[in-house]
Amino acid sequence: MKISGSYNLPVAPERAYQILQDPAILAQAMPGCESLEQIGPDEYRMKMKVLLAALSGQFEGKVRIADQAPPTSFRLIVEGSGRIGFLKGDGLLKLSPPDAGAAGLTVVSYEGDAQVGGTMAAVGQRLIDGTAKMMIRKFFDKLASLAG
Amino acid sequence: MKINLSINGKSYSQDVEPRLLLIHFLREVAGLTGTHMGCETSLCGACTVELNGKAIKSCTMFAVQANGAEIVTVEGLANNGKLDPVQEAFWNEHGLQCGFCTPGMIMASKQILDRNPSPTEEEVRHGLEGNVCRCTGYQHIVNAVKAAAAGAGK
Amino acid sequence: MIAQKFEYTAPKSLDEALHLLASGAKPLAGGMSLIPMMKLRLAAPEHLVDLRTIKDLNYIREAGGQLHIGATASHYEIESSALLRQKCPLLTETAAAIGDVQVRNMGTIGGSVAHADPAADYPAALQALEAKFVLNGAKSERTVSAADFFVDAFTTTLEPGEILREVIVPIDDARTGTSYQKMVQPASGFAIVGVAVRVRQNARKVSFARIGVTGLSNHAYRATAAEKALEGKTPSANDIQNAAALVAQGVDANSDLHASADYRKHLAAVHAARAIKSAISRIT
Amino acid sequence: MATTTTKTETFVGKRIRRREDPRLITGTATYVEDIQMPGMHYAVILRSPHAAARIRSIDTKKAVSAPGVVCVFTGKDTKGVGAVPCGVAMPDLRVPQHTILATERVYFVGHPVAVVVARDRYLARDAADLIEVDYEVLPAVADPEKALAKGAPAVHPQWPDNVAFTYHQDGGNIDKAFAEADVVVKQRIVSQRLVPMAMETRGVVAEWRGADRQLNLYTSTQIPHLVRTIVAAMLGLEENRMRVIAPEVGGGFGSKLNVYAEEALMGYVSMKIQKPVKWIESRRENFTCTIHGRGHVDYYEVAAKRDGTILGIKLKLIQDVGAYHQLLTPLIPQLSVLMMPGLYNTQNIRGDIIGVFTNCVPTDAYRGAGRPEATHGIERMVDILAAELKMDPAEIRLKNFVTKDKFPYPTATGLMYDSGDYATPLKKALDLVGYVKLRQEQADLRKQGKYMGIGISTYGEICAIGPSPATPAGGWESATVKIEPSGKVTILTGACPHGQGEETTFAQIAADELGVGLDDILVIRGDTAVVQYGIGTFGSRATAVGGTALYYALQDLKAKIKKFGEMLLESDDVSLMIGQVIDNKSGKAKTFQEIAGAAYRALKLPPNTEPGLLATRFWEPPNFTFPFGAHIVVTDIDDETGQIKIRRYVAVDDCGNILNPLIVDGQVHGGVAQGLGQALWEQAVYDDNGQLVTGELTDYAVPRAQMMPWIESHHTCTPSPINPLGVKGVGEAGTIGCSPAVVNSVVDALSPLGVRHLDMPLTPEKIWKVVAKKN
Repeated sequence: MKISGSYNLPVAPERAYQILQDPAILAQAMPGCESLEQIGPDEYRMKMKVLLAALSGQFEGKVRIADQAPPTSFRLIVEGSGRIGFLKGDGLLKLSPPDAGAAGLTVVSYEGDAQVGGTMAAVGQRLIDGTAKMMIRKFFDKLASLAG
Repeated sequence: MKINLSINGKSYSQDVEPRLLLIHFLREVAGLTGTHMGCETSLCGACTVELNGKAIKSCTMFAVQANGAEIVTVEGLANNGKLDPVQEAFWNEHGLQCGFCTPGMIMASKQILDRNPSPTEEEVRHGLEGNVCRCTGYQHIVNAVKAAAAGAGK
Repeated sequence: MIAQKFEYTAPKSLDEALHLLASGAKPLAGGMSLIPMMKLRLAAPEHLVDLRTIKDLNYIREAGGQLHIGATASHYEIESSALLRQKCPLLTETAAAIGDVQVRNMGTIGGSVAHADPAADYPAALQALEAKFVLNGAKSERTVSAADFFVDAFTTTLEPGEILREVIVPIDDARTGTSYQKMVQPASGFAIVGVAVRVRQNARKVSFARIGVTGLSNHAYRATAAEKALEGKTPSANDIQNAAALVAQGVDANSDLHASADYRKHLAAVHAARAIKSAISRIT
Repeated sequence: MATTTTKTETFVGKRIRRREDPRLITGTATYVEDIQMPGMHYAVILRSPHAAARIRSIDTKKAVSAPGVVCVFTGKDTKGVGAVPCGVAMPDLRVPQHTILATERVYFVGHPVAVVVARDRYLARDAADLIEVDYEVLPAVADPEKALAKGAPAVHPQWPDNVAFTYHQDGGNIDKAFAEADVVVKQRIVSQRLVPMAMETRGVVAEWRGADRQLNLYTSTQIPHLVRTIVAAMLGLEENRMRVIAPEVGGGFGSKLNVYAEEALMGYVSMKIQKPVKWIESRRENFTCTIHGRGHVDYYEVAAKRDGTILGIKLKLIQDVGAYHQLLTPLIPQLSVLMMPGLYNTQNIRGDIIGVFTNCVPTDAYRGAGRPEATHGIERMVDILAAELKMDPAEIRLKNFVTKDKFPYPTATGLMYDSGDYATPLKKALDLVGYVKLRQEQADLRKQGKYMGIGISTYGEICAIGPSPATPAGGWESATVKIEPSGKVTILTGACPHGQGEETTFAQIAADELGVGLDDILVIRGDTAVVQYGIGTFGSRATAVGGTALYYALQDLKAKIKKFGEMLLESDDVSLMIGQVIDNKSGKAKTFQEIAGAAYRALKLPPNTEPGLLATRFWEPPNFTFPFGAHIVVTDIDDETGQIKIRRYVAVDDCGNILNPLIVDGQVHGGVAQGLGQALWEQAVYDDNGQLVTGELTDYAVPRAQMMPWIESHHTCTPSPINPLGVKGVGEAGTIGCSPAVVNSVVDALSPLGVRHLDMPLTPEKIWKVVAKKN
């Protein structure tokens, strides 16, 4: 599944780039993230609890940051698996000042692929797209609130 | 948890795990294997039984939720060897082939006729929305429900 | 096929239920969404509190010029309610479009609304009806409008420990016409899109229009631009078409195997037009 | 006098309600899941969530010590069990080792990895969650054309090109035909993967009786005897120590014409734990682990003269095999090639098949098995040709049909069509639907910008499968008829019908032959310990082959009855009628009961005659049968939503003689429903990573009552000369005839927009996109 979109963060690109790679902030912003622990350069072990309506599942996985080009772009790779299935996201995040050039604002645009497997994929087709969008939205909303 | 319920007029009192599905209670505790499990997403209707007069899917209900209820399964329809008119009509009209969906189909058909004694073809089809049959293409089932309705009107 | 273990309580009263919910138990109503998820082990609540055993949650009655529907009123009870058929036919029409007979016999309005499935049928009608929901916690009671209640996919303003106790809908006068039009996803029976319309005419002029849309995006919403485009007009076929075209405007539409975002938006407009025409034709 | 019912009426050809129904409508039939035994254990199978992965390790410790668990087995434990076999022999067929549990790698989502056995199935399910499998996920490929591309992931590392087999067949002179053609039309046609979705999922109960060295295996199968032969071999058990019982079977449609890993696995488990064990497939497993059908990408080319005469047909067929060969996987597309010419008189064909491995569940026989794909292909191509030549689709068919004076007709693919009269059902269908008027109406509607279509499909099929040289494991069928000492008649059929109604039709045949009542007859099937070896029910064969075996067994038995009659009546001129043997001279009679009594008491025997009244025949059919027919579908299209409404469905099927019209109609309706399912709704969709995203009824749409049109079912009758009953078979006709009629109708409706072809399923969105492009 292709995922793309963009979000405005109320900070300058340099700051945005920094917080998008700050494990302490990411841990707070990622929906359901219970822990994020560094295991190597740009690599983190993650524990996540997804709660969505009645659906609940524990996921364990990795977050990896690659292809860094501060402060304009980097690649984010997230992998997790649990009893109810697994998910994998691989996307490029691009940071740029808004067209109008307003200071203290960054447009984060993202484009990538998401894979979902296991029971979630087999029975949740009509929900995956909307859910992914919601999780991303929640992530950026939280990030925005933490950025200030 | 202890539950009491009546199935086909017979009382059962049993200690059950809350997660025991009603269909498993019917099949394994009460030994009534006519009700079938055809899916796990509440979409096939093979497990349809009547609970307090309403057709429900017994695979989407825990036995504990049926505490105190009166249940009728396909085994409870025939009376002293005399078939229910819906059963008779399914037989006469060839409303079944492999038979696996049939108990659920018959229970859903009874619900249609309980609420609407002379349904149109469209109403019958609408009333069977919750039940999948992979053998008959439904046409003979529709004929059966209509025949049962016509028979009851006589 | 088999759920994980859980504890089950059949409370006698709402207070008892709310007390258990406050300590972390989850509510179980008809179970039409929850139980399949539990069987597939996508959901594993530790403690379920059965709301259906509470007698005074199941009612449909008229009071204070409004209609009050208890949380555990089943879709079938709503579909077949003479009171609702007469005073809120949009709700009976919508209830009749849900799932199948067995699901309607067992599923409840409170369960469906609180679950907030983005493709559920009721939310479209409840948005169009500007319904109010009474939410109860162990120590609280508040009333929230449908417009505020639905937040996101499966996300509402319900706080942990709170339940939706009652749905309140208005009684419309005879100059109001309503309609619910739905494109069904053939596998699951859910709406690909569903549009509920409620219009009032005064001397052939639309004095009031409310349009609720489900299935299109992350939650049901009111298409206010389309409503405004109708109001004040004696709508021609063209006006209806133009208004309907606004229902999906600016919406971040969902996309799945059964319908792409573009097709969904198109269907929303088509069904909006059909629902508007049908609603107007039903004004007596 | 006689207690045996005597009668004067006959039964064959009548609408007789089924004798199997009382148990089914009262909920007292016994399916596999209904079997209970003392000491029963329950198995839950842990399956791979990945389409391709290496198994680094499996940790079963927690599961083994979970409450109620007796044992857990993995691929390491079951290494001694033989592989799940492919029943088809072909040159250069690549057969991967198909172990019953995965060992080093998993190849598709749902691949069995471990089995948990517990005293309670809830506890077994709980313990399955405790098994920890460490997978190294590998790239997967789920699309057969992508799998053929350079650089695609190799499903099986030893075969990097993913080619499972190739097959080539030439008939006549195809190059000459294309060189001489005035017109050549080409089209890529997809016949998508489908889930058979029998209402009863698969299930197995295995009961090992160690002291007897006896394994009883209850399994929901169409082929109990073949299961016995193969599973016994897999388990290293003597075949006569194994008994396979197919109790009530809740639908198969080809999906239970197979031998599955779980059948051997449950045998293995029961032998290990020395207790009975039950495994019931969940619907989710049924979608991911039971065979799928179809899975074709076909590239067609048809050469023709300007007057519409078809000169030759070329087909390049890409068959999505899946990760393994199941029992008949490579055979199915060969049936498509055999059927390439359809009903048309062309002697030039070329068929090429490439079977391709993908990281998906294997494909195999699903209702029609190769023949719906072929019919869909040729019937679409004929319409495309008609459009190209601006001919009427009915006219072009009538022009190209093999005419009825040409039978038996040898086809370019090496078949010998037994009998046929192809124009008659088409003309009848055209009359019934009111074709001329409909075309006028269509012209009027087009002026109003409305889309209405009329679609014709004239199909033929290969049925009564089949002569043994053409059928893996044999294509004959067996029957035994016994008259019990009391005069009652017992039939044992090797065909193992399961819902098709042969408990009734076979009784009809026997009742008429013997002159007894239906209630005097019992038909037994599905138990290898009771019934002589048989092949099974599939390929529209149960009545045409199994019924014929019964017919000949009845002739043998009648001869023996007469001998006893002659002896008892002391006459050399007797006839057999209404359940008695009558002396034609004196008019004296002996009832079957009296004759049976004498035959079993054996105080005196006719010359050269053994005691008892029993006859068994194994009948080898000399040829297939070739049913045919015409389906016409009228559709109206909602140009706003793209929804298709079927206004009329007219089916005129010719399946030879009809033994029971009620049952034949039921077969047609059910077949049409599955054809419509493919045409309009059903598709098994794997994503790029090999996840089955239509993995449940939530996303895989099967036809429901309110989705089905009224089917106007009619017949013509051209008896088959292949068997004395004159029957051809009808189980698959509806499915084979349906899908091209629907697609032809919709393409016809949209033809003013320049539409020439649409692939199935014809979802509203697909139609809307076509219509929206024009607007």
